[in-house]
Amino acid sequence: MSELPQRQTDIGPPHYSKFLPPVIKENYGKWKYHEILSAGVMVHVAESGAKIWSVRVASPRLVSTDFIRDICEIADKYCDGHLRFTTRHNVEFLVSDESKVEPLVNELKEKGYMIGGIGDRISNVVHTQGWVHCHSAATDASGLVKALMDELHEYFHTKELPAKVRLAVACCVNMCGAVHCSDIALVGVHKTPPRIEHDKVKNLCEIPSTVASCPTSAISPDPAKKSVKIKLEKCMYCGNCYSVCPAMPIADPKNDGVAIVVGGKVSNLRSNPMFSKLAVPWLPNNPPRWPEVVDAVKTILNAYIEGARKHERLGEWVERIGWEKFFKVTGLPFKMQHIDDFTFARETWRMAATFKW
Amino acid sequence: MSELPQRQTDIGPPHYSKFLPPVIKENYGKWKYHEILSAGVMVHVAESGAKIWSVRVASPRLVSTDFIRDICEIADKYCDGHLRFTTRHNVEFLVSDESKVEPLVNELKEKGYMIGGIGDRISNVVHTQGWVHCHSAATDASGLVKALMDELHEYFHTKELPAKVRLAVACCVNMCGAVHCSDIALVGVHKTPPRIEHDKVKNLCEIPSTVASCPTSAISPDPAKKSVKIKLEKCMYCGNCYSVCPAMPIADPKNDGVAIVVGGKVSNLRSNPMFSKLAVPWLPNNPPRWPEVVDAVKTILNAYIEGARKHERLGEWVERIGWEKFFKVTGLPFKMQHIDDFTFARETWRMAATFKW
Amino acid sequence: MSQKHETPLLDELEKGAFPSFVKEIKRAAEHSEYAQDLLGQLELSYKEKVTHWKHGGIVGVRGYGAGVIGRYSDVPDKFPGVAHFHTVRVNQPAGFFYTTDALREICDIWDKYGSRLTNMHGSTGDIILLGTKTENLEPVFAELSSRGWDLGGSGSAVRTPSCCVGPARCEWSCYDTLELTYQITQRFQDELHRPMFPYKFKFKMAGCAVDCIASIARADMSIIGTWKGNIQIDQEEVRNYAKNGMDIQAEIVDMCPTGCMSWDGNELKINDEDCNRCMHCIAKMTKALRQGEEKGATILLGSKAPIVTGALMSWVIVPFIKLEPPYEELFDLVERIWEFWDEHGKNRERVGELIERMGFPVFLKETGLEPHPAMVKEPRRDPFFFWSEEDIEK
Amino acid sequence: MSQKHETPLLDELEKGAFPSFVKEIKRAAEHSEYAQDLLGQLELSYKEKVTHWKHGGIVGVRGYGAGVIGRYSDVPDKFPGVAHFHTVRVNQPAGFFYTTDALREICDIWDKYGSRLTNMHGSTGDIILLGTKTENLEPVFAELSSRGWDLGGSGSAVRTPSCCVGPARCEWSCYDTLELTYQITQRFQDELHRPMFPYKFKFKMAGCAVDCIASIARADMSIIGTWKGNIQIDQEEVRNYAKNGMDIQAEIVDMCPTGCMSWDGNELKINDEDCNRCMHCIAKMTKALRQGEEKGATILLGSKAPIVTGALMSWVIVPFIKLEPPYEELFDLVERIWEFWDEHGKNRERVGELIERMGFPVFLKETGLEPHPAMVKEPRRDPFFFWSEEDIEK
Ligand code: SRM
Ligand code: SRM
Ligand code: SRM
Ligand code: SRM
Ligand code: SF4
Ligand code: SF4
Ligand code: SF4
Ligand code: SF4
Ligand code: SF4
Ligand code: SF4
Ligand code: SF4
Ligand code: SF4
Repeated sequence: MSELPQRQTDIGPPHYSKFLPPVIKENYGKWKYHEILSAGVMVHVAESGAKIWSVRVASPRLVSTDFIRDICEIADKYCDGHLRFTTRHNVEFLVSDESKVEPLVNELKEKGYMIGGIGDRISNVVHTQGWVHCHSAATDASGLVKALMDELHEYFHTKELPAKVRLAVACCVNMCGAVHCSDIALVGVHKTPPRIEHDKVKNLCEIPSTVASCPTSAISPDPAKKSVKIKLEKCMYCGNCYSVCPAMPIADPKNDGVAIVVGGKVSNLRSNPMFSKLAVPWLPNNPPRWPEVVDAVKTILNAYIEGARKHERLGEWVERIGWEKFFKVTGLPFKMQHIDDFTFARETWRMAATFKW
Repeated sequence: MSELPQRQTDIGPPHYSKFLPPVIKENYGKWKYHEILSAGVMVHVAESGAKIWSVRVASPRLVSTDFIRDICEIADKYCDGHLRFTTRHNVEFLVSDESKVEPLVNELKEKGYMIGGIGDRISNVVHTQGWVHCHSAATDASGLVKALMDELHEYFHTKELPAKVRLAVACCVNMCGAVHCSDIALVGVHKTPPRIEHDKVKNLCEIPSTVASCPTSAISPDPAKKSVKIKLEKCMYCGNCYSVCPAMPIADPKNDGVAIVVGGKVSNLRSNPMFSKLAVPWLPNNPPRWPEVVDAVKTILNAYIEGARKHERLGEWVERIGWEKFFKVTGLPFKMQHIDDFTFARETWRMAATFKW
Repeated sequence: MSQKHETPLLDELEKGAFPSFVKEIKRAAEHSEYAQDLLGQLELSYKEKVTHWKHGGIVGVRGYGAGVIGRYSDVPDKFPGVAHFHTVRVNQPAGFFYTTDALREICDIWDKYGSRLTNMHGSTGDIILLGTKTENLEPVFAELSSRGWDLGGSGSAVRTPSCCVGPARCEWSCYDTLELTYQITQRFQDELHRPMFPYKFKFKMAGCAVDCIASIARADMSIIGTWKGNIQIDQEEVRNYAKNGMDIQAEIVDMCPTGCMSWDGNELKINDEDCNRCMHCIAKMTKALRQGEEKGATILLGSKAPIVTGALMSWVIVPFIKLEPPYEELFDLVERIWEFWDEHGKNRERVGELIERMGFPVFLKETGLEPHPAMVKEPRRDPFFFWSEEDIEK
Repeated sequence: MSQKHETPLLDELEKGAFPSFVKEIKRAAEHSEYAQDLLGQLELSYKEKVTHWKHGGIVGVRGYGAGVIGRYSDVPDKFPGVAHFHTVRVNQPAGFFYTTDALREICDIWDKYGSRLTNMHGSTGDIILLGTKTENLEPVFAELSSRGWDLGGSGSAVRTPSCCVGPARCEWSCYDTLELTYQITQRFQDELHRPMFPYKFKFKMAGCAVDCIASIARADMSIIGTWKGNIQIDQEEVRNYAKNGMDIQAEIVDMCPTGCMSWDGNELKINDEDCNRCMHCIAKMTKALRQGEEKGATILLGSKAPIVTGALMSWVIVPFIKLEPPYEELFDLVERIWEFWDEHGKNRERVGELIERMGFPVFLKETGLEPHPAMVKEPRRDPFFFWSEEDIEK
């Protein structure tokens, strides 16, 4: 490794201006409007009249360098070497020359890229590491995304929805991503308490921070064992203790599974940003295709398509019809677990005599 | 006291049927509709066609037996001895004979009773004991009500409002009554911590329950003194410790005062029941007429009258225009105290980028 | 009796249009030492801006722990008439209906033994006889009870149940609020008079969602009438409202919270499946609209004032119950709830606070109630929740 | 290289229309031992329904505490290629714009030292180079940094700031999200690379209230563009939308959350005083409506995922700020906030949680911000609140 170049520190990322296509540099901050030309193509028009076309394709996000080289090749051919990624991990080819748009689209189609994600559709699924890279995962993320999108891809490239539907997957309740504010999201959950490996606790864990990590104060020191103990009936299996203390593994293949939360959003359009709420507390981890989970998502999505008004996000639709109606039209069972017994209990219990039969 | 009659226990109240006018007995549960004939007169019509007129007059609620005898006399004359009180402490004369309604109204007017409170008006003020009878009072209740209603009485007997406006007064944060769900309400508040009378604590107070009474855990035992101590910066002057421990008086004539909370309701019509929210954190106790308080209430009421749509309760109006607008149209200053730093903090901070300038 | 104390500040409150409590105290003071000294002490409070009452000690009538609020002056030397000034809470008749005879009977007793001052009524609903001394408590009680009156609740007991006027004079009452109030009061006489709970427990009965007794805000158990079935529309009467100047689109249709109504200038339509029975349209068009035919009530639990962690409103625990005598299903439920509270409640912990602390699901499980979407405005947000043994694969 | 492990379960996920991550791993596996054994271990996880990764230890590059996520297999004997499998987080360029040259440069380095697998991008925004062994970390860093790339954040540090495409390709950006992201990143290089906070701190920059970077949900500081002044209407274009089939009443006017618009079939009117700048109308009629002219941003603080007491969204702490280089006002504020957090924050306590624990008013006072109604959706309910010495009469 003698031929290593001279390292530098604290230089930060390259300045973005190095990477902008000329038309963007020239019209930076001077865009006037845009038009969505198809599920995967839009054009932005500047005050100067200049235009830039963006052609969006889906990415599995977990990509090989081969994938990157492939798209680079295409971008060289049609975009003078310019492309970007979206905040939801799609690829956007940035075309400055109208005559190259159609050929680009054709080549992309030919090569099997999925063009879409623009407008009132399902775009890419924001997701996390899962069994591919995380110790904390109660489920896999990439696999769930693939299983889901294989069924829903038409909403990416063809069909339209009442509004954008943002999907997300997180493999544990740490919820790296935006599961807590997504239209429909999956989150890996445990159903059983952590197991304490007493012999390891003393080497691997700091007792006070382990005790402090528990949201329900279920953990207390066990001085005799130089370890900790758990009041089992207080544990709601969040796994936060395992995050700080590796000697408290919580993964449990038989009982780990997937919860579905729905109705979140982050945009401020019309309604304020909303948190997602629990629709299905638990479905089994059934890789590779998680059929129960995929079915439940489809049920929810179809009820939304059926019931929502144009421009109405999923959460807005549910707020309008009421959650009691949501359970009715989806047929999802309402369980003890749906009732908050934690932070938001007070705000979520029905303090009114009004509800729908 | 030898001539005392034989006491009885656990007999409960008399059965209400003993007190119902015949027309009510006959049409019990068979009313069809009602009409509001004037600010203080309404008629209920039964399926049978039978009718009962109710004539409502204001009461100070704190009344002498002379007052009761006076109204009894009137009820004997026009109502065959039947009358009732409302849940807001007004008196209702129950007339079965249409021809007696007008004479009754005339006599009431002559004698100076205030007829009204029906329909979209201000009805009586639900209130509490205050300096008349409670050790806990941070202000007086009856006096505040009188000062307020002397200014607002036209809305009781004449003027109409967009909807009912329910006023309430509580003399301390125990809030006997419905201050926490009223359109406009006054509540007596302290601004300084309790003083600990250490010598008395040991005789009068149970240390553990005193410690437990504090919502912010400001109180801890002081074993040396066999008393308690207060972490002053944690005390928010709620007075709950004084409720359980008389040796911790909190009344402070210079700093006790009145807070105004607004926008609550209990009916389910249109919107769900709503809690009142803080409009003015503190105004001075300025008996006998509390001019600052009365002015602030009038300011709020006038802004409501100006801004609300027909049938819109005060809280509904504010929700529609937004609280930032409420402070703008009323000119009331927005202070640190308005920002929740307690139970509902999370729910009340603005987690959105939308608000009005 | 001429007035014993000068009351310049209070005198100001005799002026003005609204009926004056000062005038009432003065009227009582014409015949009562209590009222004389109450005037004096109150004037002092007005001057000094502070209460002159001390914490009440334990006073009451024999065999009861409830019904009397003890009260002592902290300036008894100046105002001996109110050195003791205990309140007697008399259980009102359901619906606050009286005959003049009944009222005079109470006045007679109170003139004899008390201050001649009352609150008609207290916020909970009692007839408040305001101020007497300890030795008069037994006589007052003997006089009252021998004539069929009993005391109401106080302390850590059932508090005097109360209700809206209901079927007695209202077309919207979905059950008999007066009878249920009476029956609850009778059934729980022991719990009402002998405090044995962790804290107070209040019942309030409202005949419909208009809630004219504010039950949802201030009753541990709020029983609110409602219905199943379609709202009955008399189209002719709807048109009459329109003719008489009501803007049905703006005042009714646009204000319906569920948006389930429509009006074409001739016919009003309601999509009853989406109606949440808020009562707005019915209340505004009482001649034209009537509730659905299957009547009953929703039971809600837990409301209270803000001490300690903020006010609570009652929340739905039973979406629909038929309420007809002998009300055994309801009484059973009440007893299961009290058992739960007895077992887990801390001192001075209201049942709503307890459920919040223990968790609503735990409460449901222990009282044998089934979870139902009507119980929540929205499901939980965070994905942390408990499972039972039977949900786990071993 | 031919595939080392059988992967019947994963093979299933090569099928189907959506692009497959399994295919990607397999492509990488053609040249990479890491990817080979990743396939094997992942297949095992799919079979056993459990992760096979252990907690990461402390690994990284010299002088940095951040930028690398350590990761070890718990079955290293079976899958030695992923015995170590550390992630390198490379700070992306603002707005995620690249030239193909730049991307290839990164690929070249990663092919040489790592698994050939990446996430483009991580949820926070980094280029995630997925999996290498400890001894390769320094070489990777040397190669990257010598070519102008640096590592992103991890641990209790500033996390890699990120932003929406903003002025680069969007007509609604109210400030330069890319430049601000770049400047913040540069300004806080030390805080980004050397964890010294109680916990992580994230910045996300959105050009307007549409919030295409989900900043309000997942950034300790969310900076969201907005404006003052009237929405500019091109009535001709409004009519064009109508002509082209848009139901302006239903889709725009009726959906405006503040009800401040009206449309008579010819002219669209906005009562701007009541507009809360939600962006709905502008987003749906981009050719006809443009934002008001005075541009700036709202600063919000505190969002995070649900651990420990439920998710938070960021809330308003500065209603309006002009954002132009050199951004000193903003940087000052950030430093005041960090001081507050440093002083009071517990270990693993996000700034939002700290403010909730200490009280928003305390935070305002200590950071010198003035209370403003825009900070709350509604004022407090309970009447318990603090006063300062200067508010008290002695
Ligand atoms: C490219 C991207 C920004 C970027 O920096 O990468 C982007 C670009 C645009 N967004 Fe976005 N949004 C992008 C992520 C988001 C996000 C963030 C997210 O999903 O995590 C949101 C918030 C979602 C939420 O609320 O949960 C978002 C909510 C919107 C909305 C609001 C939709 C709504 O009704 O709530 C609009 C306006 C609209 O659709 O009318 C919008 C509109 C737009 C416009 C039209 C803005 C413009 O004038 O250029 C852009 C193209 C629209 C499209 O894709 O349909 N964009 N947009 C992101 C594309 C992600 C993707 O690959 O799909
Ligand atoms: C007499 C009384 C019941 C009783 O048992 O004593 C009563 C009687 C009626 N109420 Fe009430 N309400 C009575 C207290 C209440 C309360 C409780 C309270 O104020 O503490 C409420 C809830 C207030 C709240 O939401 O904060 C109440 C909210 C209503 C409403 C709902 C108003 C709204 O728009 O929210 C209606 C319907 C309406 O006005 O259209 C209503 C309607 C009625 C009707 C029309 C019902 C009927 O058909 O008889 C009665 C006469 C109307 C009137 O007074 O305007 N009543 N009404 C109470 C009179 C109190 C008083 O002296 O003023
Ligand atoms: C008399 C009455 C006020 C009135 O003028 O009407 C009243 C008066 C007192 N209430 Fe009350 N409460 C009265 C109705 C209420 C109500 C309203 C209701 O019942 O509908 C509430 C709010 C609802 C609730 O229960 O939460 C109420 C909430 C309180 C509280 C706070 C309880 C809580 O859990 O937050 C206290 C404090 C306590 O219990 O220590 C309290 C305590 C008191 C005490 C006993 C003072 C004390 O701390 O010992 C007061 C005695 C005053 C006196 O000397 O006369 N009072 N109290 C009401 C009872 C009259 C009656 O029996 O009809
Ligand atoms: C790689 C990434 C997921 C992904 O696949 O994209 C990720 C991966 C991890 N996150 Fe995350 N988080 C990632 C974005 C997020 C986000 C989203 C965001 O930043 O926009 C969140 C939610 C927002 C937030 O910050 O609250 C997030 C909330 C968490 C949490 C919960 C923190 C909390 O305060 O609630 C943890 C737990 C922790 O810090 O111990 C966590 C912890 C972790 C750890 C380090 C696991 C751990 O406990 O040590 C994960 C390492 C996985 C691995 O081995 O690769 N990660 N994490 C994301 C970072 C990529 C990048 O740098 O671009
Ligand atoms: S969501 Fe949990 S399991 Fe998934 S990457 Fe984040 S910390 Fe790891
Ligand atoms: S899993 Fe969560 S609730 Fe259970 S002991 Fe660990 S930290 Fe506590
Ligand atoms: S509100 Fe407070 S001061 Fe007034 S009567 Fe109730 S307990 Fe006493
Ligand atoms: S007044 Fe309230 S906050 Fe202050 S010490 Fe007493 S109980 Fe605690
Ligand atoms: S609550 Fe309903 S039933 Fe009772 S009086 Fe009011 S409107 Fe009538
Ligand atoms: S009762 Fe309420 S929800 Fe039902 S139709 Fe009438 S206004 Fe609408
Ligand atoms: S957040 Fe606003 S400025 Fe940024 S890309 Fe989205 S719409 Fe454009
Ligand atoms: S930006 Fe939103 S609030 Fe303002 S006019 Fe448009 S839709 Fe209405």
